[in-house]
Amino acid sequence: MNFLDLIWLIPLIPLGGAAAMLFFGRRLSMAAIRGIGPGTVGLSLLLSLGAVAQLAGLENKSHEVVLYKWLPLIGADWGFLLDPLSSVMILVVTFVGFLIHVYATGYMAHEHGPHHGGYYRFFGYMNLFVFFMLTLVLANNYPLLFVGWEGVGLCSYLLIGFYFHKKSASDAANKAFIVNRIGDAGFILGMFFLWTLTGSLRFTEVNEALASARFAPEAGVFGLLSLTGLLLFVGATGKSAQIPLFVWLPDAMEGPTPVSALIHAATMVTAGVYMCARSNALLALTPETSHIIAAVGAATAILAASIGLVQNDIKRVLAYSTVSQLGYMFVAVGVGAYWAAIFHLYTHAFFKALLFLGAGSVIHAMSGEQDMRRMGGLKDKIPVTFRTMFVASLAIAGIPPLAGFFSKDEILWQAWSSPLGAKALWAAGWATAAMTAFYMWRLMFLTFYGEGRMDEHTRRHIHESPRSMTVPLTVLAAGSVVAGWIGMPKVFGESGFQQAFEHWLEPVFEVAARAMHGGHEAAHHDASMEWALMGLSIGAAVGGILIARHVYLRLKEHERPSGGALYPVLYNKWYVDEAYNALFVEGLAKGGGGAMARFDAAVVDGGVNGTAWMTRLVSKISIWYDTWIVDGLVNLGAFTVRALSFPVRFFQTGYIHSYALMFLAGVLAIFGYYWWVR
Amino acid sequence: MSQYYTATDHFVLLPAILLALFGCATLLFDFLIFPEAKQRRWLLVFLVLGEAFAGAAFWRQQAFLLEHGGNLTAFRGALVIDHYALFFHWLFVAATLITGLVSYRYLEVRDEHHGEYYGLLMLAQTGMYFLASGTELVTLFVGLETMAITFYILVGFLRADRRSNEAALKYLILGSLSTGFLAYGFSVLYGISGSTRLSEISAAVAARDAWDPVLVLAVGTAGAGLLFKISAAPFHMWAPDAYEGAPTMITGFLATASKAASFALLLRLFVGPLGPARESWEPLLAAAAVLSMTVGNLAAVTQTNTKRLLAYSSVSHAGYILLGLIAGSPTGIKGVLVYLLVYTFMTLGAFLVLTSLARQGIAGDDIHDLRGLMKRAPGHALWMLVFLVSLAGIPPTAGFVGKFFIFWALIETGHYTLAVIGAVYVVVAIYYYFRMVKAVFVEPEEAEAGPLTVSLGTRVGLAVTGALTLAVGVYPEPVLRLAQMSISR
Amino acid sequence: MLAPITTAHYLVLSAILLLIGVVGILTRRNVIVLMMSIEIILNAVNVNLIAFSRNLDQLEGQVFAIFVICVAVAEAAVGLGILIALFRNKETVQVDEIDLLKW
Amino acid sequence: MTSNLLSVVLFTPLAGLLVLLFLPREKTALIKWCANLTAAAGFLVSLPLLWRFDRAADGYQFVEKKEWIPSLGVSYFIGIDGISLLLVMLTTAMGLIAIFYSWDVIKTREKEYYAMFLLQQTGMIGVFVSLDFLLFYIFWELVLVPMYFIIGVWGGPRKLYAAIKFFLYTLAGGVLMLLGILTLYFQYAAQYGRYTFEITELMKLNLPLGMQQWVFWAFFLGFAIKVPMFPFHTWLPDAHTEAPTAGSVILAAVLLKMGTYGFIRFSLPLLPRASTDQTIVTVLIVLSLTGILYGALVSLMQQDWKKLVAYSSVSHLGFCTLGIFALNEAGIAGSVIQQLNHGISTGMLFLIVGVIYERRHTRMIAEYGGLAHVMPNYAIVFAFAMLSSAGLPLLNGFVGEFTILQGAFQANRWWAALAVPGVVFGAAYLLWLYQRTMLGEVTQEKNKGLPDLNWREWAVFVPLMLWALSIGVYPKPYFEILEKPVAQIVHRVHQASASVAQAAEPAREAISR
Amino acid sequence: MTEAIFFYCFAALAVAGAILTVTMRNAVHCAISLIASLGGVAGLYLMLHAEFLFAVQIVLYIGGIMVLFLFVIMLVNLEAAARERQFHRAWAGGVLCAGATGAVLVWFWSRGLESLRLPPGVQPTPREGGNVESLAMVLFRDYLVPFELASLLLLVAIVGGVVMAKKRI
Repeated sequence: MNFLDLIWLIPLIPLGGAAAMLFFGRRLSMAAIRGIGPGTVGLSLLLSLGAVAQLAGLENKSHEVVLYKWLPLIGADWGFLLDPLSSVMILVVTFVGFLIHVYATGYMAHEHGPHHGGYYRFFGYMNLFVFFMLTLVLANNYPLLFVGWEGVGLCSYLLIGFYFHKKSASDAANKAFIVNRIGDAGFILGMFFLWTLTGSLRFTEVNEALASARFAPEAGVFGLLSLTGLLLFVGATGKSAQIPLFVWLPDAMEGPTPVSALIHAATMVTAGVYMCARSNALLALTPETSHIIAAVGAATAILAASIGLVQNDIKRVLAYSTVSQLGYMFVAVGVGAYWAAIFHLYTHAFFKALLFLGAGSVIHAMSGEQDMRRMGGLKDKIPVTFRTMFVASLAIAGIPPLAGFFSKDEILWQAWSSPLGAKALWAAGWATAAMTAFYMWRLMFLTFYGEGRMDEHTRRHIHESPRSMTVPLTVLAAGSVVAGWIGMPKVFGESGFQQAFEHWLEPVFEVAARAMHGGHEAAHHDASMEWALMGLSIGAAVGGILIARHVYLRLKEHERPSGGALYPVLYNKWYVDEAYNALFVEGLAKGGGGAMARFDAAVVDGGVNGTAWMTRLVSKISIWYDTWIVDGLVNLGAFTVRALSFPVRFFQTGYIHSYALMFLAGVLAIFGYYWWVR
Repeated sequence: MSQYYTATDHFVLLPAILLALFGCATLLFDFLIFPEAKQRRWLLVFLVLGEAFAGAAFWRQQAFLLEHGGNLTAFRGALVIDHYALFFHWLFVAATLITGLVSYRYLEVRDEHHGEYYGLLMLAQTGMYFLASGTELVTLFVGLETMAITFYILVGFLRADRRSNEAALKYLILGSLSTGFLAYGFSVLYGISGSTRLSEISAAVAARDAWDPVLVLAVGTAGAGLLFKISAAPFHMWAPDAYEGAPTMITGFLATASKAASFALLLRLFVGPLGPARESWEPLLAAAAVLSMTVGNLAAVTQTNTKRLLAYSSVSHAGYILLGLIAGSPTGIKGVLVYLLVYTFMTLGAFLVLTSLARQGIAGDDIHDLRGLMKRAPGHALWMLVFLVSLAGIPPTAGFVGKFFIFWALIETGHYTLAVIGAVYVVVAIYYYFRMVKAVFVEPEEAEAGPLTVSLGTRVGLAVTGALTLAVGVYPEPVLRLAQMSISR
Repeated sequence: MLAPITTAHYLVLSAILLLIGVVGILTRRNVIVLMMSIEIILNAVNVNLIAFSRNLDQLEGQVFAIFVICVAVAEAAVGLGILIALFRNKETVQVDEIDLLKW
Repeated sequence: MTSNLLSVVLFTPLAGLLVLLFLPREKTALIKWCANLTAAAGFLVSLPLLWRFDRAADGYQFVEKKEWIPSLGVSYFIGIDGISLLLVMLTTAMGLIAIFYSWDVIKTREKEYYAMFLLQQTGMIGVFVSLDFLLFYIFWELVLVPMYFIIGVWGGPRKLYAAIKFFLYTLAGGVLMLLGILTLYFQYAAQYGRYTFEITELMKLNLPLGMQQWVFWAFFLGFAIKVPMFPFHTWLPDAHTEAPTAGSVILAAVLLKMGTYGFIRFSLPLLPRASTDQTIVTVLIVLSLTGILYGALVSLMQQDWKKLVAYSSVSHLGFCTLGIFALNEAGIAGSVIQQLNHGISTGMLFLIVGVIYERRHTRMIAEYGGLAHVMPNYAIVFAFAMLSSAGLPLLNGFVGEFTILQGAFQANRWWAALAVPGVVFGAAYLLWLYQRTMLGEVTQEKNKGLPDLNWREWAVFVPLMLWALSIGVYPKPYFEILEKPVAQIVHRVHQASASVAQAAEPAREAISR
Repeated sequence: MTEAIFFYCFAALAVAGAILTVTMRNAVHCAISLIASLGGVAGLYLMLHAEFLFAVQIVLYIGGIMVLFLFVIMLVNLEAAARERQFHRAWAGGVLCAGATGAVLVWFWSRGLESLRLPPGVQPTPREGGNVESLAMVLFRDYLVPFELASLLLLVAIVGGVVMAKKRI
């Protein structure tokens, strides 16, 4: 059976599930939904495995299936491309997706009920998401990728706003969608540029064109290619929550925890990274843009991590951690280590999904409590959750030999050594690593160690989650341990297995590699330096953990360092939202005058609503213009006609005299005219 | 004797004779045998017969012309029968018939139903006959006066109604004033040409410079008189008052037949003898046309009396028709004829609907009287819609065809500005016509509104005018042919 | 001493008469006087016509004048009739009191 | 093709109207049946056009030509190409839906109501099939009257103001357009010695640029007011807001398209040099872009649900005109498809407003909130319509917008760059509307226990949703239908401008030397 | 010479009568002075060798119309009217306007006179049968139509007078 020609089924199966549940969900039994939801994803997983296995058999390592022409004028087909890159992505998506679906069957159980059809709705959306995500990663051209891109955005909108009766939820949903739209604007323009430059939007053709001699690397100049790359990256910043568009992700935690795990940690948010990796041939030609990407990535990483240090909402900590890890990936992209970016994406999928699911399990146990300050001492009460999260925390902190260590270390090393790299980038990465270790273990200690700080009622109800939830945790934990072993640094010795990941992806990035050849080789001569850096990063991780342990385990509440002036800054997320407020709201409020009051509602929270507020102010003005100028003129015309009507009629006095006078005036006018002309 | 009254003369004059005879017969029989108002309906028979015979006579003339081509002059060039004249004759026949047929119910309601009415209608038509066919100043003058005086009487026919008296008086005095000026102009024309025949006058005029002072005197005074008759601004002041006071159907007759006849004369003069002087009078007429459209449309916008409203609108229509004459090209003249034709039918129709609104002691000429007409009489309402839409000049109704020609002629002759002005005023016109539409269809019914006073005549008249208004709009070909034929000499 | 009388004199005279008639119409309030003024105007026209016919040594002008007189007569008759009808309803002959119809 | 299928399509509604007129006004059920059957028939007879239409053929198909007013050179000359085909199908389909929806919405003066609708159907189809300019104009004006009544009689509180405003605006444009038409008419006579209104003939004219520009502006007024383009748009919100639901549906779905269609069918091919003229194109583009952003911004602020949708139309139509005056295949094809999409999506949105209006009799957004709890199906349909209007991929809106943007980008990168924010705002105001009406808790007591969609409403929405989805997923056939005619128009336009360029060439050399 | 004297006398009579007509307070006086004016004009006709018209003027106008006028004046009692203000408020405007018209007329005449080739008093060609008969020839040969039409006009006038004036028809 040839799976390669069936790859179009991989996204379609979940779509079927989604359709089934959204249309007939109300008639389906809970069991049926439990079956369909994860079932369809599992099926896609199997198909993907089969397909990837067969792909390994091909020597050109890429296979396309074109269903039909979709947008003829721009040459966008409804076609799928399976190559190493997309194969990694589909495996991650289907595998993690499958586990999270299984987990959700348990987690969302209480959503089921006659009046509140949340359960089928949830799985419907989730399956729909999987469909779009798979379309995104399997697409063989940018427009189709964009279909998935928008689709996942839609699903994220639907799922963030899942509890739509909560204002905060629907606000967050809107925020997410609109911020993403801003990114998309850049993406669309980027596509058009790419299209005009290369004459196609099909990945293979685009890469060929870029590889051809027509395009020289724009070293030191910011030309069209660089602009194109930048525009695409703008799209990525929207999806992958980078500066300046990251504000939506923390709010997105309004959604159910499995959603956070699947969409806002493992898969969707990494779409930006994937897209940049897809465009590697382009980015390789545009060092300027690459620098910008790396810088933004590093900045985001540090910023988010520092915010993560002090958050008390368990899910928010993880959210900021996600943002910062994404920053990592973009650093990798920026320095041209695309495979490293994908590698980190892949490992991150495991442990971050695990962390979220674990957090979900904790929240489940704490009957909805999310504030870590009211937790503690859960270690024995929910052992499975504890152990799995323990592993995950080690992994994300970068403790060898867990998955996180290898991917993160590779990125750091590339930041240091790649021709596009820079010591500063490395430093940023290193600092982030330390902070990551600290806030993750702060989370662990606050949650699981010490004595419980929750009230009696909750304490009594604490219980381990059902197996439907714990099993996925365990599997993911295992993943977090071993996932990294296929991407070891060459200094660990080279073998088909140890660098399997890099080799597997090579064909995809060879164009890029050719564009900036020599980078890797040059770096690897200096093994000792690599060892040293490795040591430093391990040190950072361990140090972070130990500090966290000291502060949150040894010291009592009051003894803990306040963090001085920095604490409020961090706690208030560097005042970014407030900054947006100040920029868009306060500034305009001065101009906007009294209108301010009306829009308080719209101003409550920063960034996007701020912009929204600004736009509404503008539109307010334009409405005024509409009614008073445009319409005004017309009505003025009508008014003048009416107004003129009366004087004209006023001549009609009803007196024969005035009529005769008018007659004579007419005669005079006639002769006057002649007299005047002659 | 025969040399004074040849067979040709007879053939040409016959319709007028018939009309006059039947008119007198009506008067006579009215005195003799119809003491009761109800019975006087029978006098309609005379009207119909008269028109039938006259029509037959016209038909024979038309047939003759079609056969032999050219045209028939009689009485040493005092009268002429050409397609141009016949076009108007047919118009008059139709207008008079319709007016007569639909009037009786109205007159009975206003209890002023007298036989003289029908007689006068026909005598008025006789006057019009000479206006359309006359080619000699005296004939034209006397014809014009015959028509005018008849109209003074008809306007004042509701003797018990003060508004009617007043209208008649105003119309008479102002009319006479204009007649004075017209006559003065004619006298000057006679002075410079030494003859009253248009052919010789045109020779004399052609011999003179367009800006010759004496010629200017003639054109100025006579022009003023004529513009008065077609109620073009600034000589329109009589129109709204006369229209409002007159019996509604007479208003219709006045607005259509009288206007058409006066235009017949206007064209005969300005295209014929005064043609050579075009450069001097064209700007004047243009000014008058623009002024008419302005005054008519603007004044109508806020008018609440439907008859006055239509009066003002007729002023603006006069402006449009003048535009055709200003363009002067064959298209333009054709446009004038077509416009007059469609204008006649749609205006008559509109007044016809208003007529049926009259109730005991109520003229029914306020815009409120139209309210809820759709409920009271859907048939009337729909026809009214047709007429108003046509008056507004929206396709596919006859009104559009007329405006189309005018605009076409203007653009053809490069009068772009005039065309744009005309176009803009079309929009203004929509505004007030649709105030009536609004009243008819949208606004709620008046509480005390009784049933309409509808008669067989009204139904027939409505059917005819409405059908024609629509038909000409949808398939104007025959009318265009007719118009084409009329201007081909 | 006195210049020979030419048609010009008659034309001027007629102009003056016309003028007076117009003044009458424009200034008097009495309907009857208005009608008389009209008669004056028509007379002015007649003077014109006769003068011309004399000058051209023709008779058409005189004929025309006859018809003008006819018209004047007819107008006077009808006008007076209308006046009576009006007077029956509204006891006035002052034209500026006759203003039911306006605007 | 000598079949007179097209005439059948054109006059079916009229025939139904005649039957309708003879039905007694009391028998409302009978009248409704008559109207619905006629509309259905109208739709069915238009279906054969689809499969008998030859996508490969150049020029017009189903052409019929009969003398009508020979002495003016006016003929009954109809025929369609791909562009008209799509719009005719849209007209028949939306007509059926609108009439069907009105079944138990309109409870007063049904006879007149349906009569007006059928008359309007004929008028609109006529506009799209006429190949004779005067015939076109007649249908164009004919459409006004029924719409005036539909708004003025069955409309909302300020219906009279809205109706007359609609009428005056569009008529003013129309009359000036007529002057433009006559100018062409006369010029043709001057050059070829005979009078005709057939656009196929008029295309042979080559006029000096100056005159083309004047005529273009005359046409522009007619079309731009109808579209409506930015400064002329103010009649639209009023008309839409006051019109009865079905009225707004037809108004949005079909009537506005008459303007854009006019640009494509007449302005571009008949006045190629004017429509490639730099200043004119710039002005048109600037207006379109303004319209896009302006409409979006204004709709952000609306408190009135229906007005919001109305203003969104201004924005969408801005995209259409932008595409047209990109003057390339992608732009024009995209524009036509977007016109179709706008018909479907905005039609749906208006129907959605209508559904809730029938239940609550208010359009104020503040009156609602949390409806998704009460009317889940309604919420789903609304979400669908919203997304298709916001241009989400896989739904119709995206195909049109994306192709238009592509065309604009080809023509000038900045145009696309400036138009793209429109997409963002598009999402913004719709999502915000959705949040305020559907999401959150049910605030108003009155909103509790509103009935969800009934079968008739389902029957109206489902086909539209399917249509939207089909265009989004498989737009190929539409592009195929449009390929030929669009190519011809573009070719014609650029040929003309090229000839001008050649004329200008020597001059440029002279300068360069 | 004598002709001139006569002319000025008649002209003076006509003008004076006319002026009085439009200025007298009592309508009867107006009528009388109108008669005078018409008489003056009649005299001028005589000087212009239009004897027939002279007769018509005297008989028809002065004998017919003026009587009619007087009847009406008697019918509608004018004491009230006579006691009222005679001139319209805006009379000045009227006079001004009329004056302007007159000025214009004279101005144009003065400019155009010579183009009319008006020789001083030529003797009329003596026609056999004198003015009346020759006039009759013209009237009944060339102007037959208007003549017949005029009869119709008068008929209309009669009917109109009756219809308007009679209380109950």
